[in-house]
Amino acid sequence: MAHRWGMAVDLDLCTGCGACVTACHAENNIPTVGDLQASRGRALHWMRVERYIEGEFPDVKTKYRPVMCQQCDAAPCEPVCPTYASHHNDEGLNAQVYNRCIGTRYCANACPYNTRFFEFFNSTFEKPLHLQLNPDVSVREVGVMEKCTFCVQRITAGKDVAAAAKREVKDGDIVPACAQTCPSKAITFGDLNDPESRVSQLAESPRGSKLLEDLGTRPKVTYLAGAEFA
Amino acid sequence: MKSVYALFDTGEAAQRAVNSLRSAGYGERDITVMTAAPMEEFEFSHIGRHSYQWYIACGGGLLGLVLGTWLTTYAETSWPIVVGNMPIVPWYPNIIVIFELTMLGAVLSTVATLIVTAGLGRRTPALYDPEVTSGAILVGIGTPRADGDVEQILGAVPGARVKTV
Amino acid sequence: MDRRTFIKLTAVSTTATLGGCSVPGQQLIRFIPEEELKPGLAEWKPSVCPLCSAGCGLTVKVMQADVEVVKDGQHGVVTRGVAKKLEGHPAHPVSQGGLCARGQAAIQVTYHPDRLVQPLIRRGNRASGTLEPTTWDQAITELVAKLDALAGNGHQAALTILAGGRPTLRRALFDQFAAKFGAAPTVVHEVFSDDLLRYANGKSFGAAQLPTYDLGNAGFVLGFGADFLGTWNAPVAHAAAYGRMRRGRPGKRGYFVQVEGRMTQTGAVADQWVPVQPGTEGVLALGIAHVLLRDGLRPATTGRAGALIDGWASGLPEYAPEQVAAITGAKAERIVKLAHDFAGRGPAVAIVGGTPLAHTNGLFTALAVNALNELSGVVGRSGGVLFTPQLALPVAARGSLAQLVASPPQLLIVDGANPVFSAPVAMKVRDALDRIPYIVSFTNFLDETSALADLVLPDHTFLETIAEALPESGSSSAVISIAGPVMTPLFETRGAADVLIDVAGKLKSPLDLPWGSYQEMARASLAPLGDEAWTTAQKQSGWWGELPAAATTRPTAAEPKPRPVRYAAPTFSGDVGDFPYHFLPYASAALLDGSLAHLPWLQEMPDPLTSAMWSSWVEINPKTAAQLGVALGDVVEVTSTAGTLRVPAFINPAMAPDIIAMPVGQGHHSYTRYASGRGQNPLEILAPVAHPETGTLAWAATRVKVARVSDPDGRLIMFSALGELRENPLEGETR
Amino acid sequence: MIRQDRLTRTLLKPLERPGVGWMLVVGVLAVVVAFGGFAWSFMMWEGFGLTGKRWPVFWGFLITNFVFWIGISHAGTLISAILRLVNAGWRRPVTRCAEVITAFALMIGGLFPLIHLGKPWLFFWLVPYPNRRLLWPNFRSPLVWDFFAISTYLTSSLLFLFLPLIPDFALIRDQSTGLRKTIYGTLALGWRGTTQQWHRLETAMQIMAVAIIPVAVSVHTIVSFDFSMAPVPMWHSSIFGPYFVAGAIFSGIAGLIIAMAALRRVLGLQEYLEPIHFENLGKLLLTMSLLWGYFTFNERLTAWYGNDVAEMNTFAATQTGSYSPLFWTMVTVNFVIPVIILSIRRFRTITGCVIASVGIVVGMWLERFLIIVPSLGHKFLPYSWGTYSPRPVEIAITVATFAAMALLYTLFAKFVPIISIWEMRAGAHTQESAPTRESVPVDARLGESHS
Repeated sequence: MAHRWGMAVDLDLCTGCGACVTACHAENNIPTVGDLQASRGRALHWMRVERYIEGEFPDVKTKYRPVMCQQCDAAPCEPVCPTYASHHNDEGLNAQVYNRCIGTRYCANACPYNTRFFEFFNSTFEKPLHLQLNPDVSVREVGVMEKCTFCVQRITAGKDVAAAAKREVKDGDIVPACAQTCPSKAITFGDLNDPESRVSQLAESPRGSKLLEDLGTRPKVTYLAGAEFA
Repeated sequence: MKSVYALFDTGEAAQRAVNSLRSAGYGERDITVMTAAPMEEFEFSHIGRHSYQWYIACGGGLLGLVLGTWLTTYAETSWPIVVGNMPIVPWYPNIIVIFELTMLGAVLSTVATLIVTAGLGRRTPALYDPEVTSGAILVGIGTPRADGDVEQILGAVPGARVKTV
Repeated sequence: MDRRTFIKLTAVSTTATLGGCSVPGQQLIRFIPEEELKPGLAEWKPSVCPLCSAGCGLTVKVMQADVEVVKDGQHGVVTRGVAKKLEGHPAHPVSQGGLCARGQAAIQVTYHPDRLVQPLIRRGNRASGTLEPTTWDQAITELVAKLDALAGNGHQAALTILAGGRPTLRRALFDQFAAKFGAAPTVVHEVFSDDLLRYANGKSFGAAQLPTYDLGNAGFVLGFGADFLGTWNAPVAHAAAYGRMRRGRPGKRGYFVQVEGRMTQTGAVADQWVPVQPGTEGVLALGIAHVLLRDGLRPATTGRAGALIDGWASGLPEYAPEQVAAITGAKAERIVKLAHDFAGRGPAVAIVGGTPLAHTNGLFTALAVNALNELSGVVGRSGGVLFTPQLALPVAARGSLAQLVASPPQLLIVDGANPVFSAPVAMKVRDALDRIPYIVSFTNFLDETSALADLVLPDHTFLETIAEALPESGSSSAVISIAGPVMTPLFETRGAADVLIDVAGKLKSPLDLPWGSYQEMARASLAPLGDEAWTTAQKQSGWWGELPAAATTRPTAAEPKPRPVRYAAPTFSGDVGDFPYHFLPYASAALLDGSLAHLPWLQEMPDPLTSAMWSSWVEINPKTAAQLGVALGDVVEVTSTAGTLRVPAFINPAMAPDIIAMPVGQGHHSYTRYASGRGQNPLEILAPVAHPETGTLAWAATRVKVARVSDPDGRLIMFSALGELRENPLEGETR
Repeated sequence: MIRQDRLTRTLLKPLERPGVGWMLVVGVLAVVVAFGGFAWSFMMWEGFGLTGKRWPVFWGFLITNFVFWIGISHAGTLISAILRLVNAGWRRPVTRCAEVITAFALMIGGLFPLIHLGKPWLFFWLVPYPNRRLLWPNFRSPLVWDFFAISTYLTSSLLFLFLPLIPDFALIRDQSTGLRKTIYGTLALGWRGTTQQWHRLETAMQIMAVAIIPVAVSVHTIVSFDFSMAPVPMWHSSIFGPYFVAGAIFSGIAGLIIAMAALRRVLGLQEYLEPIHFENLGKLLLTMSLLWGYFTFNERLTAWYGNDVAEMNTFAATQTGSYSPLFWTMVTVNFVIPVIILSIRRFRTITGCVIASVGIVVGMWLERFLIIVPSLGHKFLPYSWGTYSPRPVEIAITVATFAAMALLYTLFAKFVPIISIWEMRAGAHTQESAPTRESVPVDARLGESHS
């Protein structure tokens, strides 16, 4: 039975520490663009921690929400791509084929979550920083879109390992970088087609909701509400 | 056999010439009239009005439609990729492409028909006079009958400048 | 990276990207030569995160790579295992499989383009001279000569070792060296030092160390300004426990209240956020204690901690809710409600740390909270305050930075400390260093202090040598984080500890250090834990478990004469009239105290609150900003008794109107290409107010005034254009 | 015949050896265009980051120009097609200079989808060409629709422009010698002017006119699909199709009026481009201006009344927020001023029309900018909002396109009679000669009865 990868983020556990953000950079060869380009809005953060402050002092409430590609089942980013660089693979991931992308940036406009980023320049890794690059992930060249892949390289690796051991992929075998590093374990990853997996159970939780659900994008990331559901 | 023609300055004169050629037994096919612009208000301008251009255009359109339908469905099925939860052959988007190709078909076939039926693109044939484009009206017979009285018939019309080539 | 590798990478990822995409997948792969496709094989090795004193255990992903090496002038390319990614070690009691943003970036220390790759020696004097490359032999000869010179004319005490904050075996080795040589007490400097809390805990509980909070089993957590999920103490361990506290126990969700003047990253996730006047947190704690005693919610205690509070025995008459409300600014009924929740939702634990203890009355605050914990009955209990048993090590006497400045030594050995940046400018550390004839620095980077050194000895990074830390807290059982090298050194660097041992042996009168190498020393230190200890540690990034009594130490303060303390309003440098605002420097979520400002990932990580990258800023409450006519990004001038800064402003609703807050971390003058000349350092305008008891810096005891200077100058770089929200009727709303 | 000779003379005059002034103009324009080209190459070399694009506003000036120029292109072919079908006699002097605008505006506009690509050198992946890997473009993508629509429209517009040129080429052929004769002779395709040829030509033009109107409408509708297909606040709206088409014709006519006024002045065509033409186009422009106002109002009203949070954010940003100056400028120059000028007969002079048109061209450019940027900058998650401001390369390229338009137009007018001589003659006939011949059938004057 085909997998259907999904994620659950428990907003009651997120402490806004940003570990997931850095872990994502480390895992996926995401370049740092430097202050000038950052000031021009070219910083690449596949994973970001949104924070919203409501109310006025002294009655202030702050909320953190980690946002990454929601891997929508009805993804607006896919059909608009003229070259199929952005398409749906049969495990439900929004695959992005870098060497097929010609940089119309249409997908990024169509994405309601703004989780897609563009390589405005050829990324540079001052030596010896290049030694840290993850060989399982391509370094994107100038002019292509990129985004969270649910660490697809880890998914493939996980399946290889399971295959080598002649067994099915177990829940928890595969963990994306953000989920692995999260100190408070706010992020859960797994197979939504496996009713036993923690992620599918969390997806059923009464605390659960999808981001911008009413847009009909059918995201595969579930957000679990915080305090209000004590 | 040399072709004969006369140049006239007014439509009336040309019309008279055409009429007398007719009465001399020359038919639509034999008579050639050239003007610098359409002169709808004169009868002679109706020579060779009839054409199948509209039908051919529609045919071209149909061709485009078929081509468009084939192209889209073939391309989409030859390598089925799912995007945005849409069907592999999504008709709404395809209709747009099909429509454009239909219109393109119609337009191209029209132009093709024009070039062929109007005999464009050939080397300039014998029967022509540069004065035509500057306003003179040419009435002539490509291949006169042996008993060549065409000069007289045309010459009979006042203001006719008869020439043979 | 050459084209070939690039293609390889592309290829691999394309397979990855299209892994699931059956037929089309193969079609697309035709972009790349098939033979280029080979998956990377990884090996995982344990290590220890070096970036803060928490001592998280790591597991490091190691893969083969072509490394350009330079060995004695010879260039070459060698294929060898290099570290690729750090993860928290799942078995390690402190990291518990998690890792903070800073820990993730630690790997960039090893691969930093501006790393020092060979010893530097100063030619000429400090003013005009330059640091030039030299060989290790020369460097060590030089150092030995200097030490011999001191020893020669009996000035051993004119040697001082200046170290950073981490308690490690390496530190112990340095102490040994100092002791054996007869040097002056080692000076340990940290800007955000917790010594005051250690001191207070010594008085209250007889354990002069940072506590471990068993949040996982707590029902009610009351935080006093401690950013324990962000930058304070052992954030990863705290976060893991916090997770269990919130969602770890089916049907029971722990409740969390945070008390502070400016909302920290931790305060942001509290169920209730209770702002109080800076420096009055202790009063609130006692107010709650008062209600607990008054309403008989908790049995009165006669413990050591309570005894230190004036009026404890008589039920704290001076801390009735109304009085407390008057002092703290929190509503009386809210205090009562808090007290009842505190008692009702137990086990309830109070956490104090950071800013509240950085006021002049910090000791009172600490003792007050300690007393509250004692009253709560959670000291040493599940869901409460624990003290991690500590491995006994020979510890030398400690000196203070102030003493160092007052009487500069002849020879200074700096190891992992950068006081020129991380001490208030007003302490004049720099002048003191200028008066020191000779300075030696063990370091990876040329920071402000090393830049003044005469001899710079490039150290291995944590991945290239034994990585170790002695976690002071974060675990109920004793932990020694230690692991062997993960990869062979990239450059001609040497481990500081080994260099020191080497030097000790080369001296005219050699010091009899009992080990031939750092590794021997490390093994020896673990010996008391049994023969297996070392090998176990090598496998799992550390040793943890029951410490044999012989090997245990409980750092205690001098037995306190129980002189009860009472609340005294904090005093400040600069009076309210001229300097209307509290100045609150705080440890930056990404850059900590600035020691991490050289790591690009952290520089570009959006700040949790402001989303700022590559910049520094001051936070101003909207009301105050309105009064001052300051908008987001405007440049403001912050003036204290000690100096003036010009910084972009960030408008922060989550702080009191009379507070001006600013992150420490930027403002480096010399600290690699990524940090140098970027932003401002609040320590430059901090008044050098010290705690009378410990001599540590009271960094919240400075007042400032603020004036608008100009429109935005573009120095405040934000990932999110939060500023745009202001123009909008629907601020902050989402669908 | 004197009149015709004078007609020929005046209309062929511009084709004579160019003067210094013309050289100068062409030179200057060429330099500006060249600079734009340089800017683009520099951008490709250095990386797309030279533009002001940023997260999350990934489209800006370049796409604005794309929509704008495609819009301008709706002046010519569409207008002249409609006028041909309804057989408005006053169209005769206007059609060709209109159709030329279409051709060139399309070429320029069609360039932008390439310029704005991250990897322009791979633009051909948008084209459905047969290939071994079966890598066809994605026919679900509006950008691919664009490719089909624009190429169809461009092809038919060029042919639509060329066919009526044939008789005029023949005329020049007969009146010139040497190289000119050969060149124009070739272009004339051996045109003789036989009655058959005239009938075929006119029928062909009729068919083209019928075919090209739906194509033109589809083209700008599809351009609007580029936006309305995406779930972006204020984009995802069914009104966009007609809104864009109306706007396109609107800006197109404005562009046409400016071009005509220029030709009239520069080439001394006062006699043929008469006030009546501007008067009529002015009326048309007024209609479009009202139509545009109507659409804009509808679009805004539905957004405001629907009160969807995300849409209201964008709405507020344009109405009262940082984009409001641009927005209200647009409303003024697109609606207020044109309506005032054009609805008052006394103001509907050539000058009046030109003033209104210049305002409208600016206003319509702003409209496209205001459709694209504020929406992208105010999507659903406020944390990810952003702003956009252009950087030098984009500005250089934008300026260059206007220069390119002027340049191409100047060159065209130099080598081709900008007013269709034979159509003017055809018009002249019907005006002077009364129907005298009893032999003339009733339907002979069909379609030639008009004001």
